[in-house]
Amino acid sequence: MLHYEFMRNAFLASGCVAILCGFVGWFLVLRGQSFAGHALSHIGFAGATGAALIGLSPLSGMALAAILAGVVLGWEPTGDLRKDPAGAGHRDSVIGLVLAASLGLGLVFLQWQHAPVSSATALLFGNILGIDHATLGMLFLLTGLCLVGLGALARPLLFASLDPDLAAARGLPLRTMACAFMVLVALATAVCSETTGILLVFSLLVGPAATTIRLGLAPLAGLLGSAVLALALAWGGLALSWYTDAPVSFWISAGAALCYLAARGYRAAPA
Amino acid sequence: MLHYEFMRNAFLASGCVAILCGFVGWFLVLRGQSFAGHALSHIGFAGATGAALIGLSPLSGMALAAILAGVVLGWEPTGDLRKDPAGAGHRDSVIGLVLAASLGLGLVFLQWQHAPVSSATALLFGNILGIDHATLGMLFLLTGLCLVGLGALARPLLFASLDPDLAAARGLPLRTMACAFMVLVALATAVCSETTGILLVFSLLVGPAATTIRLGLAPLAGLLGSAVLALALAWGGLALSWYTDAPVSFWISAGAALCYLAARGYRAAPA
Amino acid sequence: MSETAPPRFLPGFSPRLSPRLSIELSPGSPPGSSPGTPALSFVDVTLAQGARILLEGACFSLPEGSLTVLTGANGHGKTTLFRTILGLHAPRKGEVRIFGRMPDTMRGAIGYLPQDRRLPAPQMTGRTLIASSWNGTRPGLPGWGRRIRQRVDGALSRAGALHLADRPLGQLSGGERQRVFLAGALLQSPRLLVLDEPLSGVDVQGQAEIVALLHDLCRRSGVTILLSCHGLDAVRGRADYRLAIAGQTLELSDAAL
Amino acid sequence: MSETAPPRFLPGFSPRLSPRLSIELSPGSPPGSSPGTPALSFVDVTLAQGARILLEGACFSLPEGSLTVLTGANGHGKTTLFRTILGLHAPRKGEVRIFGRMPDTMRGAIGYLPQDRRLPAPQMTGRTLIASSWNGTRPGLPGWGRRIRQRVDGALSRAGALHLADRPLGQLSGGERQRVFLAGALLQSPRLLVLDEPLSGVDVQGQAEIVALLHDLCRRSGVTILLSCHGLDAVRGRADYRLAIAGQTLELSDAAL
Amino acid sequence: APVRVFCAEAFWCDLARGLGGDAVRTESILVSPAVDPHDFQVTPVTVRALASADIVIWTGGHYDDWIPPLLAAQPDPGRQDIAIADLVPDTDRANPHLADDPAAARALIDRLSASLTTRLSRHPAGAEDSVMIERIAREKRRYDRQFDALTGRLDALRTRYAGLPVAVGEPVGGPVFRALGLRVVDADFALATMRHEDPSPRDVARLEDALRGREVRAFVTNPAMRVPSVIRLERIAREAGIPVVSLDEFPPPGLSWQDWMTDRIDRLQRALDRHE
Ligand SMILES: Nc1ncnc2c1ncn2[C@@H]1O[C@H](COP(=O)(O)OP(=O)(O)OP(=O)(O)O)[C@@H](O)[C@H]1O
Ligand SMILES: Nc1ncnc2c1ncn2[C@@H]1O[C@H](COP(=O)(O)OP(=O)(O)OP(=O)(O)O)[C@@H](O)[C@H]1O
Ligand SMILES: [Mg+2]
Ligand SMILES: [Mg+2]
Ligand SMILES: [Zn+2]
Repeated sequence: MLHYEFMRNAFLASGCVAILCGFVGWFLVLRGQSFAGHALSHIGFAGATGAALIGLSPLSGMALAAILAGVVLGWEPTGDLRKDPAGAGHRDSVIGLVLAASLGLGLVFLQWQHAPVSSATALLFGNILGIDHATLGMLFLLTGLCLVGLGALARPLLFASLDPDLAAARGLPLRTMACAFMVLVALATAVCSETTGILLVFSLLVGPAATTIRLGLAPLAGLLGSAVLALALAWGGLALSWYTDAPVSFWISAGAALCYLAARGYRAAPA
Repeated sequence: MLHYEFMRNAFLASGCVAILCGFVGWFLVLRGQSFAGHALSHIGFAGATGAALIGLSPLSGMALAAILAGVVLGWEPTGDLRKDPAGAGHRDSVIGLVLAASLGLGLVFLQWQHAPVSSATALLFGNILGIDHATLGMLFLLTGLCLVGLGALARPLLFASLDPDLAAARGLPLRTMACAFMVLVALATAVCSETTGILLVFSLLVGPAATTIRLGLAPLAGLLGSAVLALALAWGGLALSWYTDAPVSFWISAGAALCYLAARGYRAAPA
Repeated sequence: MSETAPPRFLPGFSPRLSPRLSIELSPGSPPGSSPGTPALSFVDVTLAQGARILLEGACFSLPEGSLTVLTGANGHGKTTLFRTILGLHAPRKGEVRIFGRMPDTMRGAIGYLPQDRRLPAPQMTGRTLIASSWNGTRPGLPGWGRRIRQRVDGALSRAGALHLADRPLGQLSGGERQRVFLAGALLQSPRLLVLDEPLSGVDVQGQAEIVALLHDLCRRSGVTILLSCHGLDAVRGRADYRLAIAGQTLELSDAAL
Repeated sequence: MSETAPPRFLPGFSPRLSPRLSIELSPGSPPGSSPGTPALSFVDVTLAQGARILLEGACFSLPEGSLTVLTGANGHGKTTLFRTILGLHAPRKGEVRIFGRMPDTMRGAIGYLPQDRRLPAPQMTGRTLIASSWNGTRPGLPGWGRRIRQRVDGALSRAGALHLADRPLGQLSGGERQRVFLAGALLQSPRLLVLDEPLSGVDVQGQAEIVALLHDLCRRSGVTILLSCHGLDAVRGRADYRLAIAGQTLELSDAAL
Repeated sequence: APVRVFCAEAFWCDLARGLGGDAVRTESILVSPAVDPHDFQVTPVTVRALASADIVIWTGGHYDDWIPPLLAAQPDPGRQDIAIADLVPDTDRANPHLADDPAAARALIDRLSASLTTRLSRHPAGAEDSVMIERIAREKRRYDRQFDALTGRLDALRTRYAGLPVAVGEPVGGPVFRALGLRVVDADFALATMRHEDPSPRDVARLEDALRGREVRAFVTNPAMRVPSVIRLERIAREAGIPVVSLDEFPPPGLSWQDWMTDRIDRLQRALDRHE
């Protein structure tokens, strides 16, 4: 299996993506922002088509659009329930609107472009078996950057996520934190889904994290567990795909759902 | 513009869809379940491809898958925080996992297909300009059914959404309510997106509802306002699309986002 | 419904014995009470959370139209007991009866104030919240119209929350919100009121007002009231009985004791 | 930091005058106090919510190491005042000083217990919640290791919440949760403790314990404490001052009055 | 050992097999025109086959965008990568359908025969190899004759059909239309269908007018694209008495490219002639 370079590259790339997704996803699930994670990858589509229109590379367009959207998504809820009770439940619908608007925009870009890209679906399913050395190098670099960013953000982000009211009282700027995190997620999804597809990234973001959080692990254990589980899922999925010839993303998404189910059953049993 | 039958049909169909989406969406946004709404339309994709595989019509496959997913999505949060604190924040990630798993499944189905599948993917994008009389009739019928269902569900659903703990104490089965509502949303999205496309349905579900809820309207005013706004958006979008040649769904999604922004600005101004 | 019923309070009611030692009270006729069934009775009820037993073999019954205070230290099971009355928590053993019937069938007749509740829509007004609970378990369209408005306004003004009713719930202070919620518990003229710490967060004068209101409801409308609170100062002179949870046992005594 | 500072309480401190009539107290030297700056001072502060004025031209200052109770009816602005101290609510007029400095710069030195707080992750344990706030505003990885664990355990056992610390927050009863939160407020040895209704929902014995703990903190570690509560019974004999909000004015008086 | 040829679409390999016979061993991914090549999912088996191929053929021009990354992931200096779109530089960039372009097929045969010949003669060529080389030359000539015949027929038809308006539901058949000089009246509508997008309403209206007013001579559809708006227009076309021609994306399994092309042109011709 590892005899082929494309498989070696796929293992490296998916491992890299898995570790990043495991860490980022833990915070994403903790904060209840899976929808934002999903939306950001759609939003990247508008960016990619828009970039093609003005002659930029799709990756940079994707990253730009995602960062912009990250700021918007992080911005909306003030975080202070008392100042803005109406804004409280609106995170969810704002994501929906940004998602809809950017999909709409992507459609117009596509129409103006007169290029026969059906990138909407191409992006969705990605191409993890088609990763070359250059892409791999860039993936390592960008993943490293994202991990460093997350490392710097981790402590205040954890505080803001577990106890937002106290964090605000201690002077932590909740909105800035939310935006910074969303931008990080946006970058991570843009980078990862360009190489491995949205479906795979999304499964790795949500599945392992939801599993460890459902198990009730403490933050550090949860973070590590989530990264390890993501890695196991990614590599397991690749190996299974090799032997069964079903798409990698199928195995990974199925595995993610099964892990969560198992954790749920385990938790429900003693209670 | 109304000289053409397809435009007349488009106006009728989109009006019908808009009113249903306006009502259903109000509850969806109130309950913070936009993600579920978005996910259900993706999930329909798995159903449609699966149905094609076993020789069913895509619409019935879509509806079946969506109903199944609706039950799953309604099931997970017990609704009783005290019994299951771990389940509280998990609605979001469960939706993510169901979404990922069903996309993965759809992918395999797609791969196994040896029959035309474009009809399945076409469902995702809809075809509001290709509606004939028979489709229109079925749309009216199914919309009517959904509206009747919503009418029966409305009062307990409102109670369960605004005050879940008290509703549970009064004996309202929260889980059953959640499942019933999700199934309703699933049916509505399946029916509507078959005719008008996911993007359009999603914009009409979230945009008008988020606007009226942000404006702080009371339930009845909000429900009516949301339906009226949805109708205005749908028809306005169609008309604009006629004169500008940009896709209908672009105008509707852009309009939805603008409405929300306007409501936000209006609300922020006096405070 | 019971608003026009005659008051059923009997002043000479004697303190109950500690349930574990007590003569079993047959649920239809507590000694000294009117021949009606007790509003609430526990027969040999054991409550537990996970592996931990909170209450063992508890027996008591409350006559209709009485005002009872439930006391007990933090974590000793007051809220769990309330949730058991409402059928939200299954007792490990024993039976709970409300007006002689299963709790499930009587939920419509109970007004409940939970200790904490989620507010998924803090942008809605108190009036909206309360109105949404009107007949909230029956299928159909949300109610509107003058009749419901009158009932809602009536409950709000009784609870002293009328001036707060049109502001978003998220903007109210803790004590203000408590009053709005109390109005919600009063809305459908319940025969049994189950209030979990209704006085917490309420100012001193408000506490007195609320206790006076509850006392009035008992005496004039024959509503049976069970409320929990810390310390008896606020209810002194107004409550008929005191139910005390201590070390897995439940003790019913005259409140004056 | 201030744990080793000498106690600054001066027993003979005389009651303050009503602020509107008072001689303006220069923020650096309240009469009769030690020459240090006051822990907290309001200079001509006007607080409002929307169009409504809650407090007008309030002036007072609290000496370091004192224990003050803030009282006032529901909705009169206690929580708003606390939020102003923490810089979460901007005063319409006037200035707030904490140890002579702007509130923004002193936030790290304040321990705060909000009246209600959201719990986005009720499945996490109290220990996790509290540990996450350790140096929570500084960038970096979440802290772990023995030192932090010791500090967290210390705060938990002081607040009497050690036995609750390893259970999911969502499973705790109201009073149990309040104790865990109190431990969180004590964690980083604050010089100023601002507690919004710390006693609400806590049982009678617990209230006494908490007040005793706070009193001890004042006397032994020189921490300045401002807490709000309804009724003075629980704090009688332990508080130095009473700040009463009534009708848009703030009155500082000796607690014994 | 035979040269391993890998094709993204099966019909290219049909051509290669016809040319190379036993000298090539082919493997292809998309066999049925019913699968939408625009959104195809790659699996390891596919890539394994591709990784061990000597020659890789794909349509290119964004028709099968999933191929180039796979090639990049498994670099192999000995492998020859052939994107058909690059062989026929004057293709319509917006329309990637090249299956029915005789020029494309001819260019492929040219390129393939050259590289097969060099490959076979590279090692110390045995008798067997020279037989094969000869066979390749023979087959190439046969192909060239067929291409000539086809182009000749198209040129002949061109004089009759040039400038005639046709409408298409999805952009299939572009090269044939160009060869015949047919005028496609609704290029934007067709592209929108291909991308699964909403067409613009006025495009639909114009197309509907054209069909109802019998301004076009035929309505061409793709059986893999049965979307409601196309189905509706197809009905309108039928009602108006306009012939509807269903043209596949590429040849179904079992049908040779040449036969498929002939059938295509036959049916198109029948349709266009019906209204004379
Ligand atoms: N879901 C649960 N799982 C396990 N233990 C629980 C759960 N819910 C509550 N408990 C525990 O059961 C005990 C009783 O809780 P309960 O809320 O009934 O106490 P309470 O008397 O109402 O306390 P308070 O005065 O603080 O409101 C507490 O120790 C609490 O931690
Ligand atoms: N965001 C807001 N917009 C408008 N009014 C508000 C807002 N937040 C609070 N208020 C109002 O300001 C007043 C003061 O509220 P605050 O919470 O400070 O009172 P409190 O003294 O703490 O009351 P309690 O004893 O009930 O806690 C209340 O009447 C409240 O309704
Ligand atoms: Mg309790
Ligand atoms: Mg307050
Ligand atoms: Zn999506």
